[in-house]
Amino acid sequence: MSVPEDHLKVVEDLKKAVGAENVLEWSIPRERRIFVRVKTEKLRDSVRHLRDVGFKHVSTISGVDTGDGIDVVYHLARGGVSLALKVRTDYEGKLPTISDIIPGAVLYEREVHDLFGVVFENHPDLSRLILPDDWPEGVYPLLKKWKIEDLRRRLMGSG
Amino acid sequence: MAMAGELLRHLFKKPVTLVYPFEKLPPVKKLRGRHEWDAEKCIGCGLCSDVCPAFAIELIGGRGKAFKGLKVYLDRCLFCAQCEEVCPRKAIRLTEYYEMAAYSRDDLVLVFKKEEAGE
Amino acid sequence: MSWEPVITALEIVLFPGFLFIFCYALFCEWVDRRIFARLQNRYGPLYTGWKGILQPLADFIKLLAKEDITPGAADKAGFTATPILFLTIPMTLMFLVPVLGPRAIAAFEGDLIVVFFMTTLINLVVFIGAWSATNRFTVVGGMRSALQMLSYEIPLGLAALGPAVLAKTLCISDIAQWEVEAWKSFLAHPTPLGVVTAVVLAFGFALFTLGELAELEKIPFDIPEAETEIVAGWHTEYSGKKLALIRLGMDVELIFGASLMTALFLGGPSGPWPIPPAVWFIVKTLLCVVLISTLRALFARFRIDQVVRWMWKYYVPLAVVYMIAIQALAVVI
Amino acid sequence: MGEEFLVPIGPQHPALKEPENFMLTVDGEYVVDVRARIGYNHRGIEKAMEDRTYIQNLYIVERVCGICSDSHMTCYVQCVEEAMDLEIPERAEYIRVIVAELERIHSHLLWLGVAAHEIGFDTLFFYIWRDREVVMDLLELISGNRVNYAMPTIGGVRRDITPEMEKELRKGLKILYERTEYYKQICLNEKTILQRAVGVGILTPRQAVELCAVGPTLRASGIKSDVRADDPYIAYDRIPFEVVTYDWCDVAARVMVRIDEVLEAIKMIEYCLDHMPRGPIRVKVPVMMKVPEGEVVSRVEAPRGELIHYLVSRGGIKPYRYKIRSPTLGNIPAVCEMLKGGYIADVPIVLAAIDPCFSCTDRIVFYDVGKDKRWVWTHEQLRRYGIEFYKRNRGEVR
Repeated sequence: MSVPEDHLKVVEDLKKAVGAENVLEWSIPRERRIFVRVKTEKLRDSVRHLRDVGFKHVSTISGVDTGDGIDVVYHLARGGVSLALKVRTDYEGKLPTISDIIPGAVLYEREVHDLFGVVFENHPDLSRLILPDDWPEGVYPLLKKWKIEDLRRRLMGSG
Repeated sequence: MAMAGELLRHLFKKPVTLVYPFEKLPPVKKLRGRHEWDAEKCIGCGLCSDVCPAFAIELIGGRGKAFKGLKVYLDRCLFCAQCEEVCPRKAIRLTEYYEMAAYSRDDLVLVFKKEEAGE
Repeated sequence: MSWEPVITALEIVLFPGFLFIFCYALFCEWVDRRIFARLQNRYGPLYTGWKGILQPLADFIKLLAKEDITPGAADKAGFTATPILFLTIPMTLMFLVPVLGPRAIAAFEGDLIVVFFMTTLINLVVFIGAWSATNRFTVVGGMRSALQMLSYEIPLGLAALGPAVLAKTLCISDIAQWEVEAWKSFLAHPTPLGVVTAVVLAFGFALFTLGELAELEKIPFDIPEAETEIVAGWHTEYSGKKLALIRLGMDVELIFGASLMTALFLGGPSGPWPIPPAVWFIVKTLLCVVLISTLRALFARFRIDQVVRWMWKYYVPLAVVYMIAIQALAVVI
Repeated sequence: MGEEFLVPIGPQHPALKEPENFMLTVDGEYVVDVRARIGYNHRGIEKAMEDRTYIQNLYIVERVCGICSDSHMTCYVQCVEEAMDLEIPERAEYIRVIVAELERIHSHLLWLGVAAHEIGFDTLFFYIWRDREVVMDLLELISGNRVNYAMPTIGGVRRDITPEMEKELRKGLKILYERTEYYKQICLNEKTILQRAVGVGILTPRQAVELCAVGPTLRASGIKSDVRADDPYIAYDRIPFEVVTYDWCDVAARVMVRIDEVLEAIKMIEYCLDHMPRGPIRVKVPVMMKVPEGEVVSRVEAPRGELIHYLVSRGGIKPYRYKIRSPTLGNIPAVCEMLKGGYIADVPIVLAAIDPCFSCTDRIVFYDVGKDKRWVWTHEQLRRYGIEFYKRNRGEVR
């Protein structure tokens, strides 16, 4: 399948904007889908650049526990084109917030914080969004190390 | 006041609500309701239990030779009919029976036992 | 020995006194719910008694049996007094409107003023009850109730004063009586002036009905207890026996509103002879109840600021115009 | 008064049909600030999905939401099919469109009724819900269930539309079209409705884009954005339809967008029925299928807006990570903005105007996986827990 020109251009432009060495890997599996991985330091620059070229809409932010760290995936959209911008962080690691660049990202960052323990620096309010208020500190349910049985034991006590 | 005409027209019409336990709509064909099981056809392969997303089907005894029957937990069942779909012999089937309310969860367990030959 | 006191006592306790008011209020709630439901193409109460006629009574008894919770932070005195006053005030007022015959049990010159005074008092009671419950929703509801009262009370009073001016009396029973006389003479000798009077009074009736809707907190004026906005408004915190009293109070207020409409504009319980006045009373008030429930099926709820603005912009001037017309008529007659 | 006065809307509140909390700071009748707190309905679906096979997940993902269940399922099967590189028959694609559009009609009519209820117009609410039964019956007829249709499956759809069903469908759609037109007239002419809707809950196009609003909320701010048109999936690239937009930016616009979308959806279904190709409705896939390594992003236009699913597969019969983002979450920042500066009385209708579906929004906590254990709390246990809870927290809980 041939890759549409403008999709390639998005990647090329991003490379120009943040430096080719900072774009670690990219792929365009099909029309309207772009996956890019950038270096963590260049996250804000990349997002700002992408917003300026039209990726104004944050569809969501996902976390993925890869086994040796957390991939945080920013799903940005320009019309029908969905771009997944990936960065890598450590467990309980820190990332800069993008909620000042795209205000709509506020809740998604809180969600990732809740479920993966990624701290977003300079975020206006990182309080609990999804988990209950009496949820134990340091338990991030979507990490692979927390099996459902462990969570249950932890939360419900021995009974 | 835009709806005045419509309202007054309905004042003397029969309400659309059904007086439920006394009046019932017939269930549609192929509604997904309570399970039915055919002991003759079942070979005890356990596929239904494997695909069940809610773990609502339990094999009594075990697979194959040890298989004695099925236990269906209606309280957990999602009524997706995936069990009916995968069953190679069409032994398990969802009927159109939908009134399954019960006072206790224990009343919501269907037990299908294979009868021993000769008994 | 005179039987007079015994009969009066019976009238107060049985008919048309407390027992009758109680039964009739519940009956009217049933009628209201039925009509409202039928307009919406559904059944309404169905199972308790004949076509659900006992449903309001069953609800009342059920509420009496429920747990009665007083919030820890509430002001006990105000919180407890509110439901009692809320029920007793309209119940007392019922003795001022004629039911059984041309004169009410406690009719006296100037009872119309007392009625105004007491209905305003109901709103005050609501406000106190809302405030003493200290719940956020009740406080908002209480404030809305007070605000709403400020906008409808004056035109409602003006609308009610219309027939009083024409009848030259402030006694509700006498007004009803005057109306009957006026109708009789009009039917005997129709005059253009009579037609004009009838038209003006019909307009007054419309104004009064609108005011009653606001007074009774029915849609589109159910703002103080707007369910989807502030839960149950001023009576959010009430439960059990207190809620039962409040609900009964609302029903009594409904029949009181309906009987006031009857007495002031429809000639009270009088009617052609073979049918006794009590029956006429029931027929006329039921018509008013049906009118109210039809109206409340027709609208969406207003917002409080819209109500205040709208009332002062249109309703008050209309009431003033109506009053001027009445004065002119009074001079001519 | 000047003092901060907090009014909680939720977790239990008559205006919210599902438990969420919006903490309003009010000044008199005005709303000054809003803080949202969700999660009361968190069920752990994303975690549970990592523990189940692809076929089992089909039905788990459907239970994310009761109203847009088909959207979630479509999005999921698309995801898996793309990861497996599976082509599905064309007839199946058309049937998926029909079910999706029927669901849109049902969801929008449901919403319209709820909106009428929020502004205290119960009569309209009852009438709309009565007519919504028509579309519910059609869905039941096609799929065998009123709510969770379970129509799409990996490789196609599970049930075919027979000629008899087609006849019923056309009949039902005709009724629906007439009724929807009637309600459109009511909404445009009834003064009390207009008073509550026009100029209420303003969201400017600029704010809408910045706050990443989705679906009808975005389109009511005049922005032409619809996944069906921008990123066509199933058969949407072959079906002509218009993207409805209004530029009034208020609640009234959101009402009109949804009503027009219902009319549009009816036309689309009729087009599908006219142009439905013949042929098989599904391709067989193995029950314990393996999905090759990779990652897929799948987007669907649910009735409430853009729905996005993200699948990470590392081979095997279970997904490695499955992420769901439902449209309501995307609209919450926008709704908080809309509420500020409005009246308390407008809170319910503005909240309702994004058509919130919170059970979609929350997805994760304790699902019972153990095959052997059944968690049943008897009434007695529950009561005891309640009493103990209040004993422990006395003073804090009022």
